[in-house]
This record gives sequence, structure tokens and C-alpha cells, in this order.
Amino acid sequence: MRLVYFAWVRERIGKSEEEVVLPEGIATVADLAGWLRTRGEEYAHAFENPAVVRAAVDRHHVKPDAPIAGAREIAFFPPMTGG
Amino acid sequence: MRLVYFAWVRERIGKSEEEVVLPEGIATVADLAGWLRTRGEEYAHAFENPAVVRAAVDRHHVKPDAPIAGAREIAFFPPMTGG
Amino acid sequence: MPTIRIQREDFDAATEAAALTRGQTEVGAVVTFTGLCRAEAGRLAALELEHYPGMAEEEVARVVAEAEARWPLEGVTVIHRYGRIAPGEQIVLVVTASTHRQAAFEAASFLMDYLKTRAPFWKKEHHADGSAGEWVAAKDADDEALARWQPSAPRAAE
Amino acid sequence: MPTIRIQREDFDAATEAAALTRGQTEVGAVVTFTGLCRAEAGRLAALELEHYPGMAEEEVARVVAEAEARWPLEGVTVIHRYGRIAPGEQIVLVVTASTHRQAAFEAASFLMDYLKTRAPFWKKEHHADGSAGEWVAAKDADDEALARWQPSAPRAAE
Repeated sequence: MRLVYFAWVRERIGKSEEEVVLPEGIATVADLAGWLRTRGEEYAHAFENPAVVRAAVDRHHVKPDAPIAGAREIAFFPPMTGG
Repeated sequence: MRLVYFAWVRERIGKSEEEVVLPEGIATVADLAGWLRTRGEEYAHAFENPAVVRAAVDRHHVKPDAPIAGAREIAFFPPMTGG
Repeated sequence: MPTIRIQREDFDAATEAAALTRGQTEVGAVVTFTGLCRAEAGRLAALELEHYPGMAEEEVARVVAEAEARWPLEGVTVIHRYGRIAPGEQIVLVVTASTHRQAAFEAASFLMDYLKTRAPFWKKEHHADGSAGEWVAAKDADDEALARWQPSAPRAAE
Repeated sequence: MPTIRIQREDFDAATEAAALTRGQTEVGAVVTFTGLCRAEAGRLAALELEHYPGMAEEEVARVVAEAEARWPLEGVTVIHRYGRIAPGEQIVLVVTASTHRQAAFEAASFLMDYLKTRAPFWKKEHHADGSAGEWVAAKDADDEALARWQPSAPRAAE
């Protein structure tokens, strides 16, 4: 599964994308964020306040309880500030 | 006193402006419109439904009960359709 | 200083919008409204716009002053044409500039609603089939649009 | 077909608006919104706009489709830039064309509110004094602006 990061989530993690193999039991976006937090200080920093990190599954905005089974690309990023 | 007419009020009266000397007792825009109605068929036609004719005194929109004392130019016209 | 022009000639919306922001670095939002003459499925050959010279300029200036009192605007331009206008041609231009987008949107929308019902202009239709055209009737929808901006009591005048 | 472009290059609002009405004689109203980078009293040297390539185009297309479902539009254009943008430069363009002015105004305002909060773009400031810039925080005001368009229940996603 491909993960992509943007803005300060990308800066904190220190990379813009990576391929990961998920352990058993990771079913939702919130599960995935929780697992990422355990992968090191940089991830813990990026997800220190999970409520403010938004996610997209295959380029669609989703809520934390969205399932990730079958997803090809999951993105994490701060609230958007375009326009 | 100078009177000016626009759009179908102008067309019905058959002129775009005129100078008039008012008789005694014409105090408001409604009085003036009522007096004009008595001046001939063309005026009666223009003011046949006084409620739809709008007025301006010295280039400011006014209601029928507006006083006309001291006015230099009074305009009568249909509801505006600009923009 | 707002730019207000009542003219027979056409205008260039881009030039007017550019003039409003030239040299400015605090304008965050520019809204441009252009009103055009519609053919109405080929029924219309042209519109003839009559106006009240003198009052038209003054009334538009009063409407613009109301918008400036109500929203924080960095600039306003209003141009309204008169005379014969063919389908596809431009009739009216409103440009508003502000630091914030909602002020620019609301002021432009307000200006158009007020121009529609308060600026002394009247439209007469020329039919494509040569038959006698009529004066365009004022729309209830335009009065209703105006009412949006008056959350309290109805206006005394008008 | 709406025109949607996510690009580094600047755009010309007049050209885009003209393209939307060319050959049309039933468009009565064109609203153009241009969003510009503000200097914020000289504090800002530039904005750096990051975006999510691919999703940005798709999400803007979804927002445009919502606007087209909601208002009778004759045309829509949305252009959003990314990369480094200096004060006074243009960031975003929305153009809406309709037979009626309120549809054009509301659709343009709706599109901007949605782009602000749903299009995957992020702004980072570069300070004029050379100090480290920060990511611009999302504004509560933008979420409130969005809520205007949801008179019924809150949206499921977002």
C-alpha cells in the first residue's frame, strides 16, 4: 500500500511517500494512523494530534472510520488552505 | 417647474420634458400626478394606474407623499429595469 | 474613489479589473460581474436602454456609497451602458476588490440587486421578427432579491 | 464541459471569461472571482502552494459537478495555481456563466467556499525578513462559510 504525505505532515515525517506492508488488524484510516504513530518519533510528531490530520483514500476525502481494504493510495495531510 | 418623463410614461405623454406652472394646492408628488391626469387623454393614459408610476424629485427617488415645494425638476417613469 | 461611468460605448472588463488592483498588494479578492444582452432563443433583435442623464450617475454613486459603508472594499467600479445593445453584447459591469472574498462577493451582488431596481434605466425590446417591441416589465424576483439586503424594516423610500 | 486546470503558470482572467461566452447569446451573467496573494503589510515575501497532484484535479471536478447540479450554469472555469506566488499575483480563478445573475453569483461563491476547504492545496508563508515561514492554518471562518451551503443535515464526509 502506498502512503503519501503533504504539507507539515510530510515535513514532520521527513518523506513525501512510502510503500508499507500493514500488520494484521489495521482496518480503518484511524487504525492506520495509530499504527504509523508507533513507527518512530517523526511519525509520533506528525500524528501527535490525530484529530487535525485529514485523510484521503484513493484521492477521496474520508473520515477516520473509513475502511482501507483494497486501497491503493492513502494520503495524510493538514486541513486544506487552498483558494 | 420642469417635468421630465421616461420610457412608456414619456411615450404615452408624447414628450420627454416640459415646463409647467402649478395651480394652487399641489403640495405632493401624488397631487402633481393627479393634476397631470386632468390635462388630457395622453396624461390620463400615462397615469391610468398611478401606483406603478415612480417619481424622482431633483434626481432622488421619492414616495407619492413627498412634498414638491422648491423642487426644480420632477421626473415620472415606470419601475426601473436596468442592470 | 470608485469609478462610475454611464456611457454608450462598450467596456473592457479586464482593463477595469486590472485598474482596480494595479499597484495594490493587499487586495485578496476581486469579483467581476458582467451583465449581457440575451437573444432569448432568437426572439430579440436588440435592447434599447433609455436612462435619466444626471440622475443615473448620481443614483449609482449613492448605491456605491452604500456598498462601501457596508463592506470593507479596496475598490469599486460600476459601468452601465445605454443605447442600442445587441444579443451577446455587454450591458453592465460591476467590479469589487477587497481583502476578503465574502465582502467582494456580497458587495458585487448587492450592487447588482440595487442597480436593477434603483438605477434609472429602462429597457425596450426590439423583436427579431420586426414586430413592435415592448418595455421590459420590472420583475418581482428583482424586488425579492433586494429584500435580502434589508434584514430589518422595509426601506422608507423606493 | 467545465474547464479545470491545476497549473504553475499564471492565467488571464479576461481570456478565460471570454472563452466562456464566445458564440453564446443566452448567457446573461458572468461572474469572475480572482484570488490574489496579499503582502500582509509587507510581512510576506511569497506563498508556496503545495498540492496533491491528481487528487486536486479530481476534487475540483467533483466540486464543479456539485455546483452544476445545483445551479443552471452555461459554463464554469476553475484554475488553481501551485508553486511560489508573490504578493499581488493571482492564485485562483473561478468563472461562472448563467442566464441569471443570482445563479452565477451563488455558484461562484459556493465554488470558492468549497475550494478553500476541500481542494487539496496547502499554503506555506515565506517571510519578507527571511525568518522561517509557517504553514497557513485553516480558518474557522472558512468552515462557517461552507456551512451556509448545507441548510439540512451536516455532510457525511469531510
